Amino acid sequence: MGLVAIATSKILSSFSVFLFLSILLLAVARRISTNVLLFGVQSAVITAEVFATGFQEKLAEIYVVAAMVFVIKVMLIPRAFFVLTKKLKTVHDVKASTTPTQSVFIVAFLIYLSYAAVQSYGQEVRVPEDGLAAAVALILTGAFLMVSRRKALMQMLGLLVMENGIFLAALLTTFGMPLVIEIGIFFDILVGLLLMGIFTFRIRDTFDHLDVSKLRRLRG
Amino acid sequence: MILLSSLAIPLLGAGLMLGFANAKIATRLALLIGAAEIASLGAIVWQVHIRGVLQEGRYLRADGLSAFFLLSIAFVFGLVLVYSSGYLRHMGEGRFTSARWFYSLVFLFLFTMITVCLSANLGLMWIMMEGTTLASALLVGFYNTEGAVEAGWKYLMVCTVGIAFALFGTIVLYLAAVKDGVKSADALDWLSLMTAAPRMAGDGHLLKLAFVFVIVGYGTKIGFVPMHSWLPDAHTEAPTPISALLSGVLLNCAMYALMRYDAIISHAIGSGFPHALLLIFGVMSMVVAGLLILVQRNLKRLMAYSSVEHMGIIAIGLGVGGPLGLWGALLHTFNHSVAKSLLFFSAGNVRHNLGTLRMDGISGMSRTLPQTSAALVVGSLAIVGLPPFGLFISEFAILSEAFTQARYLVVTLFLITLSVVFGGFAHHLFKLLCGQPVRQPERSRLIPSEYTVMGIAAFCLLLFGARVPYVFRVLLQDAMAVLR
Amino acid sequence: MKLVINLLQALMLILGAPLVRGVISRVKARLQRRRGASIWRPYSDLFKLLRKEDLVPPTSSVVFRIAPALLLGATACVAAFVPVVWPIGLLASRGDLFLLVYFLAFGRFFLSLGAFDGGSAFGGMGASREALVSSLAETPFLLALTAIAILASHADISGMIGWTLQQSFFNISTVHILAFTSLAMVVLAETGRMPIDNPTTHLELTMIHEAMVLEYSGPSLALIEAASAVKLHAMLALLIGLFMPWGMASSYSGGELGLAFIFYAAKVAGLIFVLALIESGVAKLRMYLVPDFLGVASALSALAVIFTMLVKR
Amino acid sequence: MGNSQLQIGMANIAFRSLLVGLGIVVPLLLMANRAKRMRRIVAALIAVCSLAAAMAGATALFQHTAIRIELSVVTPFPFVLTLDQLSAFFLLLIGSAATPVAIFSASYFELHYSDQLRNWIWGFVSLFLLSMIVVVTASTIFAFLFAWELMTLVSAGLVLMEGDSPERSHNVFIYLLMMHAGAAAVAASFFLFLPFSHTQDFEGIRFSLATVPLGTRTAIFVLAFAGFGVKAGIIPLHLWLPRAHPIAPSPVSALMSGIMLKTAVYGLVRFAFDFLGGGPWWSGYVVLLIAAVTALLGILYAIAEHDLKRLLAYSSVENIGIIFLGLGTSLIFAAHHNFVGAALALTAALMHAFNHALFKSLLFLGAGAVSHATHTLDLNQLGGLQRRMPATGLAMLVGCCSIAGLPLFNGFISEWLTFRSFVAGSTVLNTKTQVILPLMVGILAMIGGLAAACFVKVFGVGFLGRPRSAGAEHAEEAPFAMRASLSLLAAACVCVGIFPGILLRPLGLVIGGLIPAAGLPADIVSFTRIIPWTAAIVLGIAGMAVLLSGGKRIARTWACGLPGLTSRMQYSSTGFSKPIRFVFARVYRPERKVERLPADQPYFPVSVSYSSVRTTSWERAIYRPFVDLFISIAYQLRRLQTGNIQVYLLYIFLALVCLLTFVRFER
Repeated sequence: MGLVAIATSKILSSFSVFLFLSILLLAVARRISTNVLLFGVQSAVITAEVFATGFQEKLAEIYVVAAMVFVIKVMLIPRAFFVLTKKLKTVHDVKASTTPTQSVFIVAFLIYLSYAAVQSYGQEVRVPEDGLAAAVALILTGAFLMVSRRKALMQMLGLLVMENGIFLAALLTTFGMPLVIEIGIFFDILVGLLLMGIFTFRIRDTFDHLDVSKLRRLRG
Repeated sequence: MILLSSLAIPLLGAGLMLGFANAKIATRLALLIGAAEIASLGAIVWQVHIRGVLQEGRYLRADGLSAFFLLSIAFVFGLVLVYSSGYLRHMGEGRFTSARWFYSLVFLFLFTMITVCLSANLGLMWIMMEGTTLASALLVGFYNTEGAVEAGWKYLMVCTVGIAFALFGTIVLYLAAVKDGVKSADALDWLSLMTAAPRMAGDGHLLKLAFVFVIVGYGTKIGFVPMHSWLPDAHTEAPTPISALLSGVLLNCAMYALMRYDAIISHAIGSGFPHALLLIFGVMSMVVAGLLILVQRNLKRLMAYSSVEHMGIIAIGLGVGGPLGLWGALLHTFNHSVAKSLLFFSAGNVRHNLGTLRMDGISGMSRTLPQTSAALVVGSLAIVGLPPFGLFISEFAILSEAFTQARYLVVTLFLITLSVVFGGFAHHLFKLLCGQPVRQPERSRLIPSEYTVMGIAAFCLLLFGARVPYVFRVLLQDAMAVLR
Repeated sequence: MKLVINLLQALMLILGAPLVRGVISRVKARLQRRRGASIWRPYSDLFKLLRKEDLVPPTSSVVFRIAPALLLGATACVAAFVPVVWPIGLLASRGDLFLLVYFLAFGRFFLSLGAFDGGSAFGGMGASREALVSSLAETPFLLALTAIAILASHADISGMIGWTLQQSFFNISTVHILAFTSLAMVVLAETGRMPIDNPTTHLELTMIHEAMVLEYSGPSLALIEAASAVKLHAMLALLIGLFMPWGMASSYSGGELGLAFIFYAAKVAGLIFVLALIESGVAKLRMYLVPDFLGVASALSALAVIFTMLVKR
Repeated sequence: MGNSQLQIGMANIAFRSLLVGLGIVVPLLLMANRAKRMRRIVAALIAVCSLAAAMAGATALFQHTAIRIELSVVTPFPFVLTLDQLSAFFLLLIGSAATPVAIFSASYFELHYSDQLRNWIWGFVSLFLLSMIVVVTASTIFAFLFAWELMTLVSAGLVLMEGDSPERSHNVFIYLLMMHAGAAAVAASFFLFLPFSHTQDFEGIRFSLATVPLGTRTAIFVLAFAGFGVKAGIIPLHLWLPRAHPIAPSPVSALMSGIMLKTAVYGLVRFAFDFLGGGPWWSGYVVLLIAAVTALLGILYAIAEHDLKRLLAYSSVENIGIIFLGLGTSLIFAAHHNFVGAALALTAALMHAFNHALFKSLLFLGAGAVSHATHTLDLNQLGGLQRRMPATGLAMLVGCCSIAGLPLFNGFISEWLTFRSFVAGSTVLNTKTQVILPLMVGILAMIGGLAAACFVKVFGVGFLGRPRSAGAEHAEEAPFAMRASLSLLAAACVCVGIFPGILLRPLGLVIGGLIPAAGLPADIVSFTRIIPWTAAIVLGIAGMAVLLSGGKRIARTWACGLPGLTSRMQYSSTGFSKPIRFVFARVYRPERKVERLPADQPYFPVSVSYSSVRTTSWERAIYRPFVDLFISIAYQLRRLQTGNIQVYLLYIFLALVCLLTFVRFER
């Protein structure tokens, strides 16, 4: 079984690199479908990381979590997105309010920021710093996506990326919360996405566009 | 058992309602279920008062604090239910917009909020808090108009993002607890956290981190400035009973969650840091909202901002702490929800009868809608904190505590804002009530259901202005005892 | 005994008043190279008026009737405050400067009301001008008296006079000079003499006091005339008492009292002469120059008050 | 001793019963709405309660043991009423002014308002009285503030009873807003004691004084002065007064001007003398200065008015100024430890408060009677009322004499006391005081002169001469109840004016309680004894003269030989005040407009219209900029609420980042 062990250690040492990569790609990606794909990949990396942790720490319930992550975030959600885009018959552009170059630089800065942020906390919670940094970077990038992409769908995606980050942070620092809670959280995410889907339809029907920055009737 | 029943009733009710297409029957049924729910909540409060703490499994617990909030939920919910029985009298059978959908979503909403108050586990509390957003988002977008959809989307997104931070804060707290040797199974249980708090003093800045995330997260739900942006939109576009529920119950639930966290952190590292944050957010919310009240044009929006302002007042009460401050803050949550419901109800009547909420389009209401105007006046006098109404008492308590602790900056801003808010309300009210009426209402007098709820609310405000009833005094004592 | 003397000097002040008027007009006449009427003329005027019947405007009310009587009463009350030959007036030992000034105001108040009750244009005009003059004259009047009162550390008239009596004529202070000047100016304004008001005119553009009494006739007019005469006399007596009281009797002996009376007569004569000089020498001020005149008086009196501080050191 | 016990008992019973009596009015009205008899009962009840208040005050005034009523069992915060001597004095004031007002209202309201409205008004009036009584007797912070706010609310409600035209509601709005701000200041000045007293009871506050640092004391004094100053209407905080008082129903204006303003005086005395024992050394001078400005400008504004009630409102400003002159002087004396002088000045202030309560209620009620008879309050429309409503006219004459400060009327006594305290200032061993106080004599003298002129105008133009309008032409005497209450008040004015002792002696007791080791100087007391003598002289001679002047004959007024003297030829109110307005043009900065028609031939005009409006406005000078500032800030904030959800999210993230950096660097 040495092979698995080696794989595990490799994953644990290198998954953050993949995550940073996915983030940078998210920054430049112009098509919604690309973004969704990248999100799927990202989730896959996280799934692998979860498995690895579970294997290393010999925690049975983490496998369950990993399975859920895989099913929901790698398979279900991306597919749901594709269906949604098809049904909404919307143009595929994400309507970024920053040029790809700016986005890349911003995201790079965010990554640096997250390193700076976790430096102090890293040693005292005894986890690999770049892992934690990756988690924080995910959160920040998610926020960045929500603020800078004007398509409703992209905001949902940004939220999901953020959630990935939070989940990852939880996993790294505490090897996951109690199972019941995790399940509840996942449930919430699913329902939330469902509702957002409904609202995207309503927005499309009432305004026949999906540009959230144009929803400015209520102000002051 | 009784806890479970109080959760089961609304849940089953929500399911059951969908089966009844006929609006009349649905309304009757809803009233029935509501009565049962209120009864069971009352039973819980009674039990808590007798036996102290009720525990149900690992995840449900009711103590003095939850009892107090359950009582106010039950009260406001009862008012809302009766009011909406009249409010929905002419609502068509749309795809989602129909009496049965309305009621089933309302019960779902109620279920999540009650669970928030009953959950012993912070994780569960978070889940249910997110649940409240999800359950009420559809209600906010209920009318499916442009404004409703926009408001619903903003509500959903903003709150979900905020709540996500609260989750992160919860995780950090969990981490700190686990680090300091709390069993990971109990590391989210509020009681064990409270007992373990003194041990966690070592991880001061982890806890601070946790609290920052939590206050931003739940603060979004509470409507602290600058996270309040969703609040006016949602309150304005939602159906009136829902607006009342949002600002009368939901905000209080979020405040309740924040209180729980605040208690833990204060036990661990002393109340200096969390209370400072509470004061900052409280004063900010109060001042900003108070000023914004001056320049509102929409009646419900005005009231929404006043909700923000009052959440600020409550936060200040918690922030100054002390026996009187806490007492005032808790009492204020109740007073505010009653007064605000009264105001929203009258605003609902205004929209029904005059077909608009834009205040520049309304005048001479005191002639055309005498009863509604009376309700509006009473509610406004109460909400700006004048005697002989309840909010005067709670604000008096908070102020005197703040002065006793010589927090002069806070009280200065507090008093100035009170005057500004008073000016705003008086200005708008005079424009609404005085002068010559522009358009005739469809019905100048109230229907019995509205009459009853408004009467009850007004009477309750008056009563609390003169004297806090025995039940409440006891409950307040229990609640404060829990937080100490 | 004491009471009798006090009563006597009060009566003397009141009954001698028309004589003073007569003398003034006589002296003025002489200064203007006229022979002038007899000095007893005012008495006969009064009796004539008293014998006539009272003409009352149809619009007037009871106020029109009682106003002159109250005016006379108040003025007589003032007269009772002012000592003549004996430093302690009938009420002077307790009645203080404020009461004195305010009784004058009392009379003026009712006279103005009476003027209004005539229902013509003149009464109101006179009342309005009188209101301006008097409200501006109050300040210097009271301030000047206050200055003396502060020096004497007595607020009652006889106390003030008693204090001045103890001073010798030669170490009289700047305060006295300032106060006297302003008080003299005030007296001119109060009693409606030149240059504030012309007691002899009947040209409505210029008159103040005469405009107010225009509607009055017969006994009412007599009362008013008598009152103004008493007022003038009392004012002169007040000036004398406050600023040149030397020679007043210090015991009840008849000789001393007689001497004091002669002194008093001399002083009054002097003042009358000065007054007559002014009246025939000075032209009447335009209405809106009166505030400046009284402003000067106020400034002087204020200075007097301020200087008391230095004097008391 | 037993006697005093008995008296305490009586006062106690009277006090409690009047509280109950006023309390049950509203329930009564709710029980029997629309029933005429019930309203009669209510009116009687209110009158009796006011009388009881006067009684209770009068008896408690002589007792050194205070009466306590504890209601804390009901309320969430301690709610205690204490009837010590100061409170007793003001209770007496309220009672003696409110009784006639109640009698007057009994007929006024019946004649002027619809059934439903009447019930509201009676209810509000009772609550108004109750709240004012509680204000002057409260002895805990909670009780005071509760009643204080209630007083404002109820009075505003009463003003709105008259109608809700836009400008009226705007005036009420200004009233409410300023009152609220003032109440906030008052509340703050109370609460500032808390860190040191740790109790909300006045007793505790009193005892904690020693521990209060100087800075806090100063803050407390300034806040209290501002807060109560708003209620009292000192310039420049007077903005609401000439707006709110004239538009209320006349009896309510009487209550507001006569009594409500005095609660502010009470509050300031309570703070300055009872709690703080005389504020910082400069406080007296500040109060004196502001009071002088207030009185002078107040009377100047009053003289320029020709609407009777607005004029009376401005003259209230003036009288408040006179009261505060006394207070300021007393503070100055206290600061120099000259307690006799302080007692004298405080006596003057309190006495003037009482007198003003009497004659201002009298004048406002008279104005009510006039408007009832003539349906106008514009002096230029009145005239000749003395013949048509002799009783009312006589009462008004007494009121005018009193407020003008003529001897033999009560107004003079208090002004005289003020004068005397100024003169006494020369005995203080302090250069500032020796100069400033005596000079104040001049200021007050001018104020007195102007006041006399102002009220000559009121009575002369309003009641004498020929009627200037049909309304005045056909005026009829007021109904009995009105006349009765008017003559009651007039009698009180004359009585106090001729026998000041009846008020001075009890006042001495009150002052003794506030300023230790001080009685009134001897010559003051002796002085008051000669007033009756002077009265005898004046009236005796006047009476003789009237008897002496024999028969009269009615003859047409001389019109320079022209026929037909019309009422339009009389001097109008505007004309009367013209010279004074001319002299004080700097104060008014009048904007004159003369229109001649037809314009082309100015020397043979058909009609000439003249108008002159005051352009100086405190509102524009002070309040507008202040309000505009708030509004503009609000609009700036409004712009932050862009409506773009991405910006909203950004706000959240920014808030988070700020806090995180804060935590990062705070460790």
